[in-house]
Amino acid sequence: MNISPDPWVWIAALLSLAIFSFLYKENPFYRIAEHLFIGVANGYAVTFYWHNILMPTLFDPLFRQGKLLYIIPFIIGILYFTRFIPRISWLVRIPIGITIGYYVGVSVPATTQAFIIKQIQGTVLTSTNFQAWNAGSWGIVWSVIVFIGVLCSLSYFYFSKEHKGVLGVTSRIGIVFVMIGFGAAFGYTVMARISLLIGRLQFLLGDWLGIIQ
Amino acid sequence: MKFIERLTTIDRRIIYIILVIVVVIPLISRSPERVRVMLPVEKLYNAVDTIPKDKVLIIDFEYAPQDMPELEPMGFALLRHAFEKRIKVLALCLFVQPLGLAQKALTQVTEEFNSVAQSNADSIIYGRDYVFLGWQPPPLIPIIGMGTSITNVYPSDYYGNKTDTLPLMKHIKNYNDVALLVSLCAGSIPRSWIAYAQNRFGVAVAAGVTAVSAADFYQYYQTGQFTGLMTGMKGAAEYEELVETRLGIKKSRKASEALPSLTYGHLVMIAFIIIGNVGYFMQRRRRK
Amino acid sequence: MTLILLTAIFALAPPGEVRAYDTPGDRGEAITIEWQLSQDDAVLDGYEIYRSEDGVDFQKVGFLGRGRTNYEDETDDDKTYFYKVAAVSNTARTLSEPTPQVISSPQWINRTKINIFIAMFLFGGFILYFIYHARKGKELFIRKIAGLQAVDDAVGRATEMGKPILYSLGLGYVEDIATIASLNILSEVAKKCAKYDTQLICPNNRPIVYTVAREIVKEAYTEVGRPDAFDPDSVYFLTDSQFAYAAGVSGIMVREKPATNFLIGYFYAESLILAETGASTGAIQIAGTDSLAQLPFFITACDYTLIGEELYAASAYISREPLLLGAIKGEDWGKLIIGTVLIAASIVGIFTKFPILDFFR
Amino acid sequence: MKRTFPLILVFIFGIIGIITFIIPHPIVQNLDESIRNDILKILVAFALVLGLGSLLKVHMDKIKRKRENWKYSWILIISFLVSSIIGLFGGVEGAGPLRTSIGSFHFDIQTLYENIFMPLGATMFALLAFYMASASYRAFRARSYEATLLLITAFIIMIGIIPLGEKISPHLPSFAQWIMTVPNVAGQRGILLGVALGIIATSLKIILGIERSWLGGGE
Repeated sequence: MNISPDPWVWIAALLSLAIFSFLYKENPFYRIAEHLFIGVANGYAVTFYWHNILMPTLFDPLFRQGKLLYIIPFIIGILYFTRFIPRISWLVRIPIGITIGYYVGVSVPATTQAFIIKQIQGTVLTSTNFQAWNAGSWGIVWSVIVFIGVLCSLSYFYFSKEHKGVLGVTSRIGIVFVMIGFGAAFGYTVMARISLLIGRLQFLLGDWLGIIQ
Repeated sequence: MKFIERLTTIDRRIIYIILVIVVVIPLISRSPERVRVMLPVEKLYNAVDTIPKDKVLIIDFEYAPQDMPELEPMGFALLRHAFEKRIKVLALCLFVQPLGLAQKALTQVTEEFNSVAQSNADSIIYGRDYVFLGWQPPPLIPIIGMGTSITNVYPSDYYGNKTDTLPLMKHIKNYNDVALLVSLCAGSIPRSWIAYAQNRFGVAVAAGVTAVSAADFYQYYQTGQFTGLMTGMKGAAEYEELVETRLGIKKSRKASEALPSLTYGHLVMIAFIIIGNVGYFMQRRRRK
Repeated sequence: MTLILLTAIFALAPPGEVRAYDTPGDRGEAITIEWQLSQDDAVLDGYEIYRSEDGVDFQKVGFLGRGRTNYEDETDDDKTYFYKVAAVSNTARTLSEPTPQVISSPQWINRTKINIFIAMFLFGGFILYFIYHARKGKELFIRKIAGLQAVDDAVGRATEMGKPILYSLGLGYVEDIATIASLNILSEVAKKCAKYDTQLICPNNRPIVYTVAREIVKEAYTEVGRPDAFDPDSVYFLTDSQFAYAAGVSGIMVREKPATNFLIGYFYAESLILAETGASTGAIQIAGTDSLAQLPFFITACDYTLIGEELYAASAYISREPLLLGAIKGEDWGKLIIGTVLIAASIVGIFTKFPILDFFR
Repeated sequence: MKRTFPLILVFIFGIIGIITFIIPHPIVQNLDESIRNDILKILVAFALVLGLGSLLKVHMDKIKRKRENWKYSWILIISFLVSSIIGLFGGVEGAGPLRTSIGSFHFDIQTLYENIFMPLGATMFALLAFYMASASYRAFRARSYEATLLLITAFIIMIGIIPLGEKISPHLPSFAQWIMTVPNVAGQRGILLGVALGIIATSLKIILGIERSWLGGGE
C-alpha cells in the first residue's frame, strides 16, 4: 500500500466514488458530481474557444491585422443571436442555411464514393479481391461469402416486395449475416464496457491507493 | 431444481460485487499476458514503421475521458513508436474534449524520451520533432482544408504559436506531405477522414477505435480504405506488444496489464448470460 | 556481393523510362514525374529530381528514398519545364535523359471522379422521381413490417390487463430521422390507446421533442374523437441528463409495471438500462433504432426490434407521408442498382481480364 | 422572403459543396477554401457561443423558478465560471497573467481537466460495465432464432479475443478474426449501403428545398 499524498489524486478519486454511488441509487453526491462535470467541461471548452478559435481566426485578423472583409462573416455570425428577438428571428436561418447547405452538399459525393462505390469495389468478385485476403485460394471462398452476404442482407432491407419466393430465401440468409454482425458488435461492446471499469480501477487501485504499481 | 431457481434470482448488488472481484483480483495479482498480434494491427505498425523521412504522421487524438482506457494506450504506443524511429508527428483534435488527453499523452511520452536523452539531437523537441496543432472546429474544416494547406487551417497551434514559424511546418504543406493519418476515435470520425480527406486528396488513413464500433469499421479495413485497424483494449495491447518486442521499449503497458481482468470479465459475463437463459427456458417450459 | 559494390562505385544504372506530365485532374501548379526503378535500386540512397526551364541548366528540386517511383513537383502554370532524374548513392550519381518539355495547367473536370457523379445522378434521380410520384398521390407499395403488426397486440394486451403503455422516444433531437420516425409511430400508438382507453406514459429527454410529442398525442386523441380522454400529464419532460433519464424511466417501469414498453428513436448507451429493466418487469417490449451500436441489446432484450431502415419504412408505412414513402421507394431502386452492378461486375471480373475494379475507384 | 431566401442559400451552398469534388480548377477551389476558412470556421465559433449561452440560460431559469434540484445548478454555474476564468486568464499552459499555482500546488486548466473532468467522465461510463453485467444476467435472452445466432456469435468473439482463446485452441482467435473480416463485413455492408442511400436521399431533399424542417416553425 502506498497511498497518494497528492490532493488532486484524492479529489479525482472521491469524485469517481461519487459517480459510482449512482449504482446504489441516485443521490446528492452523484448530482453534485454530474453538475460539476458539465460546469468544468464547459469552462474548459470556453478556454479553447477563446485561445484556439476566436483569437486566431476572428479577432486577430479583424482587429490586429485589419482584414476588414472579416466583417461579413462576423455579421452573419451575429445573426445566430436574432433567434432571441421574435420579430427578426427568421434571420437565424441565414447562417444555418449556409452551414447546412455546404455540409449537406459535400456529403453527397463523399458518401457516394466512400460508402457505396468503394464498398462495391471491395465486394466484386475478381482476382485482385481474392488476393487481397492474403489467404491463398481460400480468398476466393471468403470473397464469395462476402458477395452473397452483401446481396442477401441488402435484400432484407428491400421494402417494395413481400418477403416471399426468392426474396424470402435471400432475406432469410441476409438476416443471418446481419445477426452475425450484431453478435460481433455485442461481443466487442462487452469488452469495451469492461475495459472502462478496468481503467477506473487501475486509477483507484494504482494512482490513488497504490496497491498496484 | 431449487438450486437452479435460486441461481436465477440473484440480487443485482451481488452481481455488481462479483464483477468487481473478478476484475480486481487479476489486477492486483499482476500476471501480464502476451497477445498474438493480428493482421490489422501489424499492417498499421508496418505502415507507421515505413514512413519516409520527408513525410509526417498525423495522429488525430479523438478520445474523450470515457474512451480513455481503450484508446489512450494506443496513443502512447503510437507516439513511442514514432518518436523512437524519429518519425515526425503532427497531433490534432477535431473536438474540444480530447484536447487535454492529447496534451497529456504528448507531454508524458516526450518526457519519457527526454529524461534519458544525452544530447539535443537525442531529445524530442517541440516544433522540430512534433507539433500539436490543437483544435479547429467544425471537424470538416480541417479534414478537407488540410488538403490545400495545413497552416491555413491551423494559423496557430495549441500553445498559441504561429504555425508557419515552426521549423517542422516549413516542409509540410498539405496531405501530399503526410504519409499516414491515424485517427484514435470512439465515434464516426475515422469514417469522415476516408469520406472527405482520402477520397478527395488520397491520403492514407488508419484507425484505432473503441470496441463498440469495431464491428462496423472492419468493412473499411477490408476495402483497404483503412491501411490498418486497432480495435479496443485488445488492439491496443497488440500494438504495445509490437512496440515492446520489435523496438525493445519497455514502458508501462496499460492495455496488456488489463488483459487478465478482461479475460475473467468476459467469462463471468458469458456465465451470467447462460445462467439467465437457463432460468428463462425453465420458466417457459413450466408455463407450457 | 563485391560485384554489386563495384558496379555501384563505378557506374549506377540510371532510372528508366522517365516521364513528366501535367498532373491530371488537379488545380494546376503541379507536374508529376514518373520513372522505373534503377537496376541498382538496392544499393542506392535514392533519387534526385532535376528541373530546367530551358533544357540546359538543371537545378535539383527534390530527393526521394530508394524504391520510390514518382514525384510531384510544384510549378508555375504556363511555363515550360524539362526534368531529369538521377540515381544516387554516396559515391556516385547517374542522370537520366531529359524529358520532353511539359507545361502544367489547371483542369475543369477531374475525370477520375466521373463515376461518382454518374452514381449520384442515378440514385438522386430515382429518389426524386418517386417523391414526385408519391406527392401526386400515386399508390406506392411497401411491405408490412413485422414489428408493426405487434403494435395492435401490444395495445390490446395492455387494455386487457388494465395496465399502461410506456413510450420512450430516446435521446435523439427532433431533427434526427429516428426521432421523426418514432413520432409517426407514437401517433399511431396514441390513436390505439385513445380508442381502447388505455393509459399512455411518455417521458421525454429533449425539451423540443417533448413539445412536439405532446401535440402529436393530443392530435391523435382528437382524431379518433376522444379529445376529452387526453391526459395532459401523460406526456412530460423528465430530465435532459442521460443517466438520470435512464434511472427515471426505469423507475416508472418498476412502479407502474406497463404492459408494453415502446423504445423507439435514437438511443445511446442507456438502451441497455432501459431494455433490462423492461425485460425484468415482464412487459412486452417493442424497440426500434438506427443506432447500430445499440441494436444488439435491443434484439436480445426486446420482443420485437425494428432494425435501422426498417424503422424508417415502418414510419412511412404508418404515416403514408409522400416524402417518406418516395424516399423509401427511391432507396429500394438504389439497392436494386447496387445489386445489379455487383453481379454484372463480378461476371466481368471472373470471366474476363478486364480491369473492372477501375470503375469503382 | 423569410423562407425563400434561406432556401436559395441552401441550394447555392449545397451545389458549391458538390461541385468542389469534381472541379479542380482554382476558381472553384479558392472559392471553396475561403468559404471554409473565412465563413464556416467563424460561424461555428458563434454557434458554440450560442450553445453555451443556452445551457447557462437553462440553469439560470432553473434557479430563478426554483425547479426541482435547482440548487445543483449553482454548482454547474460556479464551476463553469471558476474554470473559465482560470482557463481564459491562466492560459493554456498556466503561463497567462493569472497565477495558477501556490507553491507546488497547481490549479491551471490542464490540471482541472485531468483531475476533475477526466475522472468524472471516465467513471460515468464505467457504470456501464455494471449495467452490462446485470443485463447479461436478467435481459439478454435467446428469445428467437435471430437472438440465438447473435448470442452464439458474441460468445465466440468474446472468447476468441481474450488470451484464453489462444490457450483453448490457436484456431479460435483466427476464427474470431475471420468472423470479423468475412461474415461481419458482409452484414455490416448490407446495412451501410442502405444507410448511405438514405444520407444521399436526405441531402438531396434538403438541397432542393423538398425537406424544410430545418427552417423551424414560423413563416
